[in-house]
Amino acid sequence: MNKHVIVIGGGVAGLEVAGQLSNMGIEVSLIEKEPKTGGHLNKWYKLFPDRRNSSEVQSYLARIVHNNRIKLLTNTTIEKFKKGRGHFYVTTNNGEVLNADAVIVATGFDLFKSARKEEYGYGIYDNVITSADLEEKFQKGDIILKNGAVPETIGIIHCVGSRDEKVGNFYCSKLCCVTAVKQAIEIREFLPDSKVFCFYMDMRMGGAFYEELYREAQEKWGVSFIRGKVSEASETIDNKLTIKVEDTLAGRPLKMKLDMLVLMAGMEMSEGGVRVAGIGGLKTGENRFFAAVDNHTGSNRSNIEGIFYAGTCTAPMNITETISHARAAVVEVIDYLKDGK
Amino acid sequence: MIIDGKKAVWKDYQKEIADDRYYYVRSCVRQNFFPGSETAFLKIMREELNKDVYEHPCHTSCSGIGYHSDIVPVETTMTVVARQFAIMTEAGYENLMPSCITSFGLYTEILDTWHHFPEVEEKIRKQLKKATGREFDKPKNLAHASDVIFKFRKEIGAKAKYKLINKNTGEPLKVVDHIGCHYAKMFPSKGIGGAEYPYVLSGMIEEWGGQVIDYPERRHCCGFGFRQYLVQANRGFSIACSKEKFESMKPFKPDMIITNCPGCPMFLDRWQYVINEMEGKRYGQNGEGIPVFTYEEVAGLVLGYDPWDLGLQMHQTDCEPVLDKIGIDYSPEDKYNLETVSAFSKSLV
Amino acid sequence: MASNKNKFGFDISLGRQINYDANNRNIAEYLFDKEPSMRRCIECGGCSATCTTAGFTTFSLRELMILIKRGETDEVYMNLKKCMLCGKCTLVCPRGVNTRNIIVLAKKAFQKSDEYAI
Amino acid sequence: MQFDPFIIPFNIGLYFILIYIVVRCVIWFLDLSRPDKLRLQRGFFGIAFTQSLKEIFMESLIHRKILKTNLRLGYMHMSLAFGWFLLILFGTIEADIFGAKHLNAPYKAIFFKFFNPEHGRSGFEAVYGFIMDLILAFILSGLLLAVTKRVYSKIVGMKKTTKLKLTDKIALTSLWLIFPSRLLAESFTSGAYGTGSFLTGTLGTWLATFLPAREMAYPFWWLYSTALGTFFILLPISRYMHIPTELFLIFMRNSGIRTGDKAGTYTEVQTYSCSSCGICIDTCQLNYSAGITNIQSAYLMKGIRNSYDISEIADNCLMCGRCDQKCPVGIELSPIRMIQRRGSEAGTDIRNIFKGYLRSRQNAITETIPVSSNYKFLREQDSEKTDVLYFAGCMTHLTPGIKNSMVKILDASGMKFRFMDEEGGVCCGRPLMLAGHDREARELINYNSQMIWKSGAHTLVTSCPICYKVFKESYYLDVEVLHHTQFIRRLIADGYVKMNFLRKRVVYHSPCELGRGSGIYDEPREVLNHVSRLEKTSFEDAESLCCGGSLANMKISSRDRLKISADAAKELTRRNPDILATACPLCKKSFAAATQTRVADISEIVAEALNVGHSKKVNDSRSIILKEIANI
Repeated sequence: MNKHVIVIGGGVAGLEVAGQLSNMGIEVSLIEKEPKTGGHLNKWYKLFPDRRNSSEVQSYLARIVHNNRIKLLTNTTIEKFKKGRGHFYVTTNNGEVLNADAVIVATGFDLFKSARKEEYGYGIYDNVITSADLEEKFQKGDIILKNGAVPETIGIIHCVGSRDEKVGNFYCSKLCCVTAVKQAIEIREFLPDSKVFCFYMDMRMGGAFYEELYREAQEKWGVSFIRGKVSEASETIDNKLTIKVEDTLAGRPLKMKLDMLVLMAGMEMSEGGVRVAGIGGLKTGENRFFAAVDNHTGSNRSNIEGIFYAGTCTAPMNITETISHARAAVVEVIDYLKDGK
Repeated sequence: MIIDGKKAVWKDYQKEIADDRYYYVRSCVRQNFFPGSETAFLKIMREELNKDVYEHPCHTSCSGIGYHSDIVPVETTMTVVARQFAIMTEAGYENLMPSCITSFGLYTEILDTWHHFPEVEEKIRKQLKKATGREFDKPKNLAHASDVIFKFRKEIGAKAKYKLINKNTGEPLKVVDHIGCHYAKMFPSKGIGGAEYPYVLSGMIEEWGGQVIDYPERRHCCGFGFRQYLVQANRGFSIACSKEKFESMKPFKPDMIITNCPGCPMFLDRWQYVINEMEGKRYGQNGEGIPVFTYEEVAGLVLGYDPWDLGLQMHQTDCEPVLDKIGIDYSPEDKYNLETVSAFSKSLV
Repeated sequence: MASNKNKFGFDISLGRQINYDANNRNIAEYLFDKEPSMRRCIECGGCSATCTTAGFTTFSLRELMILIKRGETDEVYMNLKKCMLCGKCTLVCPRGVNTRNIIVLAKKAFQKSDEYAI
Repeated sequence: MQFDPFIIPFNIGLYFILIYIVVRCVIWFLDLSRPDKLRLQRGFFGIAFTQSLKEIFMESLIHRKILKTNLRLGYMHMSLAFGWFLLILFGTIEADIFGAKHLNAPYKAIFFKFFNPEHGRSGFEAVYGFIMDLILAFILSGLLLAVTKRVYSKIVGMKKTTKLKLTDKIALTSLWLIFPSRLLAESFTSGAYGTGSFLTGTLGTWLATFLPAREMAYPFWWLYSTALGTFFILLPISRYMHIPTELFLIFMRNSGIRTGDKAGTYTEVQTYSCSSCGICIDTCQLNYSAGITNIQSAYLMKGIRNSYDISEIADNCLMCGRCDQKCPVGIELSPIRMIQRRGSEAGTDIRNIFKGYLRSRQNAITETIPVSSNYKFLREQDSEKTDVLYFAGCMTHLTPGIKNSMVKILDASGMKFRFMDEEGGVCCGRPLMLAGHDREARELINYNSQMIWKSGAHTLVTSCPICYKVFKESYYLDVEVLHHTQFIRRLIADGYVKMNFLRKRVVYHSPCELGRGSGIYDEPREVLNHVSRLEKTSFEDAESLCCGGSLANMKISSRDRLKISADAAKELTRRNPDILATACPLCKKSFAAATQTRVADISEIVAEALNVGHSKKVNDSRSIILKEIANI
């Protein structure tokens, strides 16, 4: 098939789509705004639930780019977008105009900017970090406080930026719970003398083997789970953090001191995605993610014929789901290229 | 603490404050609590900053205490507030500057309600017309008096006779700022610096040489809480709130507390006395209490006003330790001399 | 110093807040050590729902276990004794927590600790 | 003068142990309660004496029970015990007949060969020597098994063997050395003098061909004597104390002394009578299903003897009673365990070896000051008058099928009955007792007794064997207590209910508390036989397995419970029955989770088989008939 498809976004979904299409002999241009492909995964240490090293999946994705004749455009964003008679004309920031038969949007997600939850003091208190910061610490292998000391008590706050009307996000990011459990275990592995507390609203262990991981965290790693939304954090005179939460199952407010606070930042529609939606006239939902035409049978199809979605630009997904969704997008594109015109 | 992070937050919460021609609305309770504050404020505004501040003898309580105590229905409160607006309109002013935090919060809340529900505004207009025959324009600018002082903090700083610095050690005084709950907790965007890290008093403290103390219970209510205090049986909650704050700030060894609300200085001041009576506990250094000031009092002190003219003798927790630290010249024997005080008040009329 | 409540007509209220750092969690540590299955509790309340004793009085093993874990043990001891040890809770627990042993051990721990010894 | 220095170790050991045992027996006797003293005196001078002698012969020497359970293990024990006994007996006779004097000091018999090396040449002497050699060979064959058992326990048909402490190891080594050293000593002596029978003679002659037999013999006589002496000295602090203690135990038991619920001489004698044979380990389901191998009764006994902290051991037991049934010494293992549970936590391990010679007793119950009631919240309740009172029990509320079936059966019987705990009742108290909390249990017992008494019922029926046992044994009730299997059997027998026959193949699992615990085996089987095709399993009556659900175990994890349930269910359903029947809600719940076979309580099967249209009509004389049934 002598066709050309543009894939916007070089994260997990974009790479998978590009690889699969390229394997089928379709010419693919992959546009990535960063200098490097791989997306958020590059910063991740291990993956839940089996705590496999993320580099294994990274290298799987890297091989796609190397093995195929994919035209890779890094440091590239989209400036203009035009549709005309079954053809798409995409102008990049470098002034290049690409001509394609179909477009796949795989702009992914941005992590919720935790500073927006001012009461937790991210960016203000020395030892409040996000889940992403913690992954970087894991990669470096040193879980230390700002003053270089080793933390003894670490609190993990679930649902930061998710299920929170106050920041405009009604939805559940669905992966933060299991990430919290995974990170709690990893903290305990790195720091066997530490105590880890997870503050959750609900434990949403919906995926395969998530519940088992949760159980392991409790039983083997002694992680404490306290049900309640942390309302505020403050820095104490000895440079610790004191948090207030209701222990809803005890029915009593609780306060405790922690050395470090990890915020489980939720997933939001990426800024790049918002731009693409604006430029391309693509519909977004109330949750600001791209709205597919049919949530059940057409979650890859956009409101514009010939433009398809892949991955977390439509909703929070884990890597397994992202790759499945990307492969589904490939089927949609092939169908479209065969019959659509 | 990462100060740059705080500054970034402060940047997000800027607010427009009118330059001149203020319609000043006094607080109903402050004149009993700390009568020198509003007097000093007017003196600073008019004489130091040469601003046009108008006040009208017919303005009443905004009924906020009644509203927050679940005694006065919201429509009544709105009509009372509408009358304040009408008086302002009649006097030809547009910039409303309440002295009270609860009033400020209430005005903000009512204006926001009217914004979202114009039909309510219409109804109130009709009611006001029917009851008093008055009509009103909504204020163009609504700023709390402390916002205005914040706006002119540099000007005041430039004229300052004293700085919030310990003259013996040269160290800045450690100052706890306490913001009234109704200032920004309901509408964070209406407060300078927002609700989490309010900057309105911190800005003054920094400008006048002090060091701001950020302690864990900084968000906590002073304990006034209207219903909590008004019913005697509930006062245990009220005092427990203040105690929680004192316990939390104590390790930071604060030299003074500064507030911008009518109730807060009252309760932070008086409860220190009561706690000491009940439990024999004091929270300041050398077995003293922590002196509590209003921002107007602090501005007056900085400008070199006589402490007794500012009404500091009305404080139950002695403020002399701070006066001594700053090196303010005062005469201890005149503390309760009514003649000198009344002379100051008369000088303003 | 004696309370001066009468002087003012009120007293300083004691909060209900759990001060986690100030609490002693020796009993929880003892239980975690002797009956590690306690760690698996997800506070579902199955135990309290089936409880024989709960048919007669206020008694919630779920709540008592939480309070023990938080170190709020003052009210736990007197409540623990209400248990009849019938074992229904162990049978219904979805996480296989050995609830009966926890109660027996907790009673023992309370008796051992100086604070609660009779 | 027949004396040689090498006999000194033996003599020291022998006289030490004889004096020690006598002193200890006297102390034990003095420590008995007055009634038990009388019992023992009566037993010693009555018929029980011959019975005891017979038992000592059968059990302590022949080891009949072990032989019945495990032939090879029994042979091992028998060869050592009975063989040694014969050796001593024949040796003494030999010394008395052939020695220089009659009535000799014991060492003369033991070391007869040394002092009479020329003995055994004449015909009669040779025959006698042959017998002695035969006995020695008998012992040695057992010893060979014992050594192999240590190294590889499966040889004697056992999966696990007991783990030993140091003194036990030394004692064991000296025991093992006794007979080989005797063999070699006698052989060398025989070789040197050309005497000895088929064993010592042959071996001696052969050894003498390449070794200086006369010189070699002497060190082995020393070794023989030292081994004996060491063994005797270590006896009180090793498990071999069971050899003398068991004799005392047999007399006590045959005099009618029982364990009871408090520690005393009898429990102490029992703990010392345990030979650590390991049969309890082998029979324990915690061992072979869940791989828990350190809590069995042998370890409990050892722990008590050595004053270890055994609270973990004491609490980690299903109390199924299988080991009680199997114990060859007849130790009342479960009651002793219960005493341990009731007692306070034990002290420290004994580090000073000499303390082992002193007495070690089970911890006495810590007398807590009876603080105010734990169950004040239980309000007094009025009870409606009735004839039959049905108490489902806590667990039955988790198996509603059972209580619904019972209600159906009771309704069909036309009897006037009341459901005592329809809305959930007060626990019977046995779970508390099983945890050692007797005082608390007594409170619940009193409360329930009041309820039962007020109801005016003459029959109390319960569905739960745990409740049944405690109603029967620990309540002082003037009503007849029946398990529902007994009650149903009576209803059928007296025609109160008519049954259809279910064409179902059923196997019956006898619940521990009902079967071994309360001795009720026949009624459940008769009921099942009446309504279905009851088939036999390999685990009938006292051999019955535990379902794993037992409340008595405070420690076991739910996973291990499931392993036990699964193994037991697998064994019971080996021939693919239609129904695995039981008579206990806990057994039902345990098995239901562990097998695909349908698990049903007898009451459920009966309710299914109930011929509803055909029950006796209710009449006014009913309660009179019932009173007759109840025999009150």
